[in-house]
Amino acid sequence: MDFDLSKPQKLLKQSARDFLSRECKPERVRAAMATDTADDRALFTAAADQGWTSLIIPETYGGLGLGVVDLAVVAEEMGRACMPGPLFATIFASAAIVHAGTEEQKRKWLEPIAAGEMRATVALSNEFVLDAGVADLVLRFTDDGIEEVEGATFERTPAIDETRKLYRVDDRQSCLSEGRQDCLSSTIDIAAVALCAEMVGGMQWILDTTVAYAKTRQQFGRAIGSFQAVQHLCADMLLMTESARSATYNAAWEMTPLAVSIAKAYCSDAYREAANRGIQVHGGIGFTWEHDLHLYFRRAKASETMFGDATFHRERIASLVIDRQSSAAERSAEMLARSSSSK
Amino acid sequence: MDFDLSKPQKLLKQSARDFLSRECKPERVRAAMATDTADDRALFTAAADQGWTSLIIPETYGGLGLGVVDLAVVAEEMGRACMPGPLFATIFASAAIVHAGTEEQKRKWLEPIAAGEMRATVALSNEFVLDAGVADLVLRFTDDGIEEVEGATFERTPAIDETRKLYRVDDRQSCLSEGRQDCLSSTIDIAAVALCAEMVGGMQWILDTTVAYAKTRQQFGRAIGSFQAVQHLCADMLLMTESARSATYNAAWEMTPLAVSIAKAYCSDAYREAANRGIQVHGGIGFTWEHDLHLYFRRAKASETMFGDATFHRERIASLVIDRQSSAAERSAEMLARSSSSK
Amino acid sequence: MDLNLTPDEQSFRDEFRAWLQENVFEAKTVDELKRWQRTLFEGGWAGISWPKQYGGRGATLMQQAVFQEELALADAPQLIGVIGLSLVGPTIIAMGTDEQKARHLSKILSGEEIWCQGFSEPNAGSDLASLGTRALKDGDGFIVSGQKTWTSFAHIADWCLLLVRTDFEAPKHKGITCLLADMHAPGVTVRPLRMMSGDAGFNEVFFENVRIPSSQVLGKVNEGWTTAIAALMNERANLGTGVQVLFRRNLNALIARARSMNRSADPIVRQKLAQAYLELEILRMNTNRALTSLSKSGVPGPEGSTLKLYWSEMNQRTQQIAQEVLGQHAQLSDFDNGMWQYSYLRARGNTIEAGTSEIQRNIIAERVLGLPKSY
Amino acid sequence: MDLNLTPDEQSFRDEFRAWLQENVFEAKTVDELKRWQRTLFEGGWAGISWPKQYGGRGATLMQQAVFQEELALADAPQLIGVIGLSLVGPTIIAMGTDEQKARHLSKILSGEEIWCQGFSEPNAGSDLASLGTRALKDGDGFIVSGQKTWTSFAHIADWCLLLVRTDFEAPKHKGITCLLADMHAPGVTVRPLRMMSGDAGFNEVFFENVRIPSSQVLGKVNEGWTTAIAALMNERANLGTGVQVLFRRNLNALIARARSMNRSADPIVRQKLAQAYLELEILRMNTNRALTSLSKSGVPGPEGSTLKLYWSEMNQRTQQIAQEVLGQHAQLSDFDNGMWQYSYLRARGNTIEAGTSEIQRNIIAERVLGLPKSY
Repeated sequence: MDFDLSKPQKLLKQSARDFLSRECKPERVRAAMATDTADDRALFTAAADQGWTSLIIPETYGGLGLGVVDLAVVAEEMGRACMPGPLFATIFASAAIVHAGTEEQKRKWLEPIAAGEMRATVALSNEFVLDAGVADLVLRFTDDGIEEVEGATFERTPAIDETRKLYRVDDRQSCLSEGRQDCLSSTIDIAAVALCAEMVGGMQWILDTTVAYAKTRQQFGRAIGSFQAVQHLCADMLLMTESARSATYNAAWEMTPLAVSIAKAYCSDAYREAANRGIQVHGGIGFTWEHDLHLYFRRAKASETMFGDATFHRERIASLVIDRQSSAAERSAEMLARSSSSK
Repeated sequence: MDFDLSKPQKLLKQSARDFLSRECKPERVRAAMATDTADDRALFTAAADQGWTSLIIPETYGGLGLGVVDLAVVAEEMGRACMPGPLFATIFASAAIVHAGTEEQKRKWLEPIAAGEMRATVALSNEFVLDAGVADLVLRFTDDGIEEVEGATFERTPAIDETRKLYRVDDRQSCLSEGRQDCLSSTIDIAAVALCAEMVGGMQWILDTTVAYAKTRQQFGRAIGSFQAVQHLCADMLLMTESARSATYNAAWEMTPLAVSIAKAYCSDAYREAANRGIQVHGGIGFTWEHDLHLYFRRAKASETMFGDATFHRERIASLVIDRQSSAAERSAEMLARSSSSK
Repeated sequence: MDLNLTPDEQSFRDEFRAWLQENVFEAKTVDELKRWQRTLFEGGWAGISWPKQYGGRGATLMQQAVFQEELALADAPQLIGVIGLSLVGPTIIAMGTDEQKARHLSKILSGEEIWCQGFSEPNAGSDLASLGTRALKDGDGFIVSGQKTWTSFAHIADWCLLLVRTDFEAPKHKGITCLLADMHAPGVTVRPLRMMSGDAGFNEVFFENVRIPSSQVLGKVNEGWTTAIAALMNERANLGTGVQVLFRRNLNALIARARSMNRSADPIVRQKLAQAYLELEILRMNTNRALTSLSKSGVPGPEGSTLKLYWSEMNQRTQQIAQEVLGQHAQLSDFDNGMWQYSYLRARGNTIEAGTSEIQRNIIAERVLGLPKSY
Repeated sequence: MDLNLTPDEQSFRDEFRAWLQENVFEAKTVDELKRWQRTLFEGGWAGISWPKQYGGRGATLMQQAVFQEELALADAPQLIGVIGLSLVGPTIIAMGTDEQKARHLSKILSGEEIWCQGFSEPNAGSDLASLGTRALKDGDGFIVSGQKTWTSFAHIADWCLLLVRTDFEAPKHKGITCLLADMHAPGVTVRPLRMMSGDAGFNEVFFENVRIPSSQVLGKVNEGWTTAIAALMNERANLGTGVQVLFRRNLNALIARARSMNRSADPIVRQKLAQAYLELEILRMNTNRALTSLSKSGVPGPEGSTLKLYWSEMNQRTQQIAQEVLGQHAQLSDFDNGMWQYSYLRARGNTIEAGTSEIQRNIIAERVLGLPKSY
C-alpha cells in the first residue's frame, strides 16, 4: 500500500502551485471577483494551456486521460489559490460528457473543451448553476444522457462566494432530471471529489497563513502562537486539514459513492471550521475585507452545500452502510473480504 | 424582576449544604453505593427530619407546602453532594400523589412520606424504576390517576450510576399509562426540574473541585491553572454551570412545559460536558476509581437520559415553538404580550 | 425570586412603549438619526441611566434593559449617540471636571455631539495596554500622533474618548492617559474600515500632531487605564440587553422561513431550531440573572465577560443552523434581501469584537474563578 | 498512490491469517496468555518488526499494521508481552549492551519475560521530565526509591523499563537514567490501580531501596531522556493500528444493535451513526497515510500525536453517540454484558492516557507547525 502521491503526481502538484502563485495572485482573484462574471479569460486560457481543462478527457478526444487522483492534485492547488471563474465548472461539464455523453456529443464538445476554447457548465437544477453566464455550453441531464440547454436566459444571482458566480435558468426550461441516476451520480461524484480537493487546498492556505501570522503577531510581549489557546486552534486546524486530505485522496482513488460521501461530509464541516478558526486566530484583521481570509471563508460556505451538504452525505452513508448491514457478523465477513481482495 | 433566591431560600440552601457536608460525606456516599440498594436509612431519616420529604406536600397533609423553587434549592445541594438512596424517588412520588392522587390517596400516603416513615417511587415503565427495591410504596399512573403497584417483584438492574439503583418490574404488571397525560406530565415536569437542580449542583461540585485542583497541581513548574488550555476548559465549565442554573431556576419558577424542556435539554448536555472537562483537567488522577469525580460523571450520564434526554426535549420544544408559530409577526405579537403581562 | 416585572418596571415599560408608539419614525441618514436622538431627548428618554441632576432619568438597570428591549421591539432606529450615552457620559459624570460636564453632557443627551471611542490600535488589540498612540507634553496641552482602529461612528463623530501614552518609561498600564479629543481638530483623518461582511461598520482614525489642551484630560494624567477599564465594563455589561431582541427577531424569521419552505417537519431541522431557540432563551435568563446581580452589587464586574462569551458563541452556532436549515438559498444576496448571508458573515466577528472569546475566557478564569494569570 | 496491498503485503496477510485460523485459542488467565505468546513465538510471529538477527521477522511497517489488524479480526487474545515486544525490545536492540541483548531479547520474544514501563509518576504526568524516583550511586550500582504509576502489566511483569533521576543538580531533562529493573527484586511492591470504569488496567509500583547493578543501565547514565522519547514515539506510532479494529467491531455492534432495536430508521440516529462511521473510516485512512509516510522516512515523528489526538477524541464522540442511540439501556450492566456502559466509561480515559489531548496539541503546534513553545 502506498498512500502518497506518485512522483509524477507530486510534479504535477508542484507545477500547478508554481503556475498559480505566478498567475493567480490574490490581486487577480479580487479583480475577477469584482466583475459581474468573475471570469478572467486570460487566466482560464493559461490554465487550459497547462492542460487543466483536458485532465480527465480521454486521449481519443484530445485530452490527457488522467485519473481522478490527478484531477484532485490540480484541484487542491486551485482551491489553495481560491482560483476564480469557470474552470471548475468546465471540468465538471467535461466529466458529465465523458460519463453521460453520446459518441457524437463527445466528439463535438470534448475537443474544444480540452483545447481551452470552450467553457462549459452543468445545470443540476434551475437554480445555483455555476458560471452559466460565461459558459459557451450549458448542459443538463436527461432521462437517457445529457443535452445542451438551448434558448435559455441566465440570470445572475449574487451569492456569498463572489469568485464563482451563480445563475438561475429561466422557468421555461426544466433542468431537473429524475432518470439516469447512474450517470448523474458518477458525474457528481467526480465533481464532488474535485470540490473536496479544492476545499483541502483552501484549508491548507488558511492553515499556512494562520500559522505564519501566529508566529509573527505580537501581543502581551510574545508571539501569539506561544499562547496555548492559539496553539490548540492551530493544531485542530492541522488535524482537520490532514483528515480532509486523507478522505479526499481516498475517495479520488476508490471513487465509490461511500468513499465520496465520507469525503464530502467531512470536508463540508472541516473547511468551515478551519476557516472559522483561521479568522479567530487573526482577530480583528482577519475580519476585514482587505484580508484574503474571507474569500476562503465564503468559498468554504459555498462549497459546504454544493453537491450535497454534510447532512445529505451522512444520510447517503447511512443508506449505504446501515441499511445494507444485516448483522454485525455479516459486516465483519464483508470487511474480511474487503481487506483480502484488491481493487 | 428579581432573578435571585430570596433570603429564606438562601438560608434553606445554606442549611442544606451544611447538613449534607456534615452528614453526606463522600465516604458515606461510597459506602451506600457499595451496597445492593444504595440505601442509607439513617441518612434518609435525617434528611426527612430536615423536612426534605415534605417540601412540596401541602400543609394540610403534614407537609411544608413550599414551591418548586424551594425544592430546586434543596435538590441542588443534594446533587452537589451526590446524595445516594431513595430520597429523590420519594420526592418524585410525593409530586405524583399531590398532582394525581385522590383525596383518599393523599390522606393515606402523604403524611407518612412527609414524616419520613414511608419511602416511595414511581414506575413510569417496567424498566428503569428508581429505588423500587427499597420503596414502601411503588406507584404507577393509570387512566384516571395513580395507583399502587401491588404484588409485583422488582429485580435490580445494575447500571452506570451506582448511587441510585434501578429496578425492573416483572412482566405480569404493566406500568405504562397512555391516559391522563396532564397529571403525568405535570408530575414529570416537577421531577425533571428537581433533577435539573441536582445536575446543577453536580456541575458546581465538579467546577469547584476542578478549579481547586488546577490552582494547586503543579506541572512544568507552574500551577496547571495558569495554562490557557486549562483556564479555558474551566471558563467553559463555569459558563455551562451558570447557564444550567439560569434555565433550571427559570423552569422552577415558570413551571411550563417549554421552560422545563429548555432546562432539561440544556442540563442533559451541560452536565455531561462539564463532567468530561472536569476529568480532563484532572488528568490521570481524575480517571481513578478512588477520585470522586466518576460518581458525578456516572450521575451525569444517568441524569442525561432520565425523564427524557436532550433530543426528546428538543423535539418537545420544537412542537411547542415551531408548530405553534404561524408567522414571525404573530410570534412577535405573542412576545409583546408576554413581556407586558405578569404571570 | 420573582421573574415578573415589578409594578415600577411595568409602568416604565408601559410608559415608554406608549411614547414609542406615538413618536418612533424611520431613520437612515445621519440627519434623520440625529433627529431620532433629539426626539428621544425631548421626550425625556435620552441617558435614562444618568442621574437626574445631569438630565438623566436615574433608571435602574432593569429599566435600562426594558428600555433596550422596547427600542428593539418597536423597530426603533439605531441610537447614533450610543457611545456618548452609555460609555462617555457616565465616565465624564464619574471622573470629569465641572467644566467638562458643563461642556459635554447636555450635548451628548441631545445628540448634538456624537462620540466615538479611540481605544484599539493595529498593534494593540487584545493587548490593549500596549497602545502606541503618543501624546507629548507641549505647553498647556499635548501633541497627539498615532492610529486607532475599529472605531465605530468615527466618520460622523464630533468627539472621541481617546487613550494615549503619556509616559514612555512607566510600566505599560501606568503611562496611559484618557483624553477628550475634538474630531474636527486639524490633523485628524478618518478612513472607513470595510468588514468581511461588506459593510463599513468601523473606521480607522489617524492623528497627526493633533493638539489637545490639558483641560481635556479625563481623570488624571497617566491614570487613564482605570478610566478605560471602567468604560469597557460598562460596554460589556450593556451589550447583552441590546443584541438579544435582534437575535430573537432573527430566530423568529428563521422559524417562519423554515415553515414556509416546508423544512420545519424534518426531525433533524427541528432539533437544530429547538437548540437555537433554547440557547437564546437561556441568554435571556442569563442576562436577567446578571442584571439582578449587578443591580444588587452596583459595580459592573466580570459577569459581562460571561454574557459576551455566551452570546457571541451562540450567535455563530445559530447562524450556522440558519444556513443548514435554509440550504443554499441562505447564501444568496437576493433571498430575504440577503439577510441570511449577511447575518452569517457578520456573526463571524462576534467572537472577536469587544474582546475575543479567548480574552473573555481568560478574564473568567482569572477574575471569576481565581486561577493564576496565564501570562 | 496505490491503496491496494502490495503482493508482499497480501501474501503476508494470507499467511498470517491462515496461521491464525489454525492456531488461535481463547486465553484469559495469565498462564493462558503466556501460552498464547509462546505459540506466536513458536510460529515465528513474535517481534515481527525486529531484525531477523534478533529472532524477528524484519516486517515492514505496513506488515506490522496488517499483523495488528489480523490479530483483532481473529479475536486473538491480548498480547501480554506487548510492552516488551513493541517498546523495550526495539530499545534494547538500538541501545543495549551485548550482554543485555543476550539476556533479554529471546525471553521477550518467547513471553518468558513480561515487561512493564515505569515512566509516569503521581507528580510527573504530562510533565514527565520532572520525575522524582531517585537512584543513588552505590558501589557498582544504584539504590532506587520512589513511586511509579499508570503502569500496565506491572502486577505480572518480571522486568520494568524504569526511568529514574540520577543527577539532582542538572536541568531536569539531563539528569535522568534508564534502567532495566527486576520486578522480583526485594523492595518492589505493586498495587493495582482501579480505574473509574471499574477495572484495574494499571498499577502503582513502589520502589524502596531497590538495588540495581550498573550493568542494567540502558544507554548512558544521565542520558535516559533520549531513550524515553524514542520509546514513547514507538508507543504513539503503534497505537493507532491496534485500536482501530476494536473500534470497528464496536461500531459494527452498535449499528447491529440500533437495527435490532428499530432505531436505525430514525433520521437523527442515522446522522449520528453515519458520523461515527465516517470518522472511523477517516481514522483508517489517516493511519494508512501515516504508515506510508513513516515507511518512507523511517523515523517515527510527531505524526503519532496527530493520530492519538484523532482517535481518542473520536472514540469519545462515538461512545456518546452509542449512548444516545441506544438510550437508557446503554447504561445497564446487563445489557450486552455491559459493553456500552464499559466502553463509554473507558473512553473517558482515552484523551488522558499516553499523553493528554492538550499535550498532543502542544506537540503538534510546536513540532509540526513550528509555533513557539508555550511554556
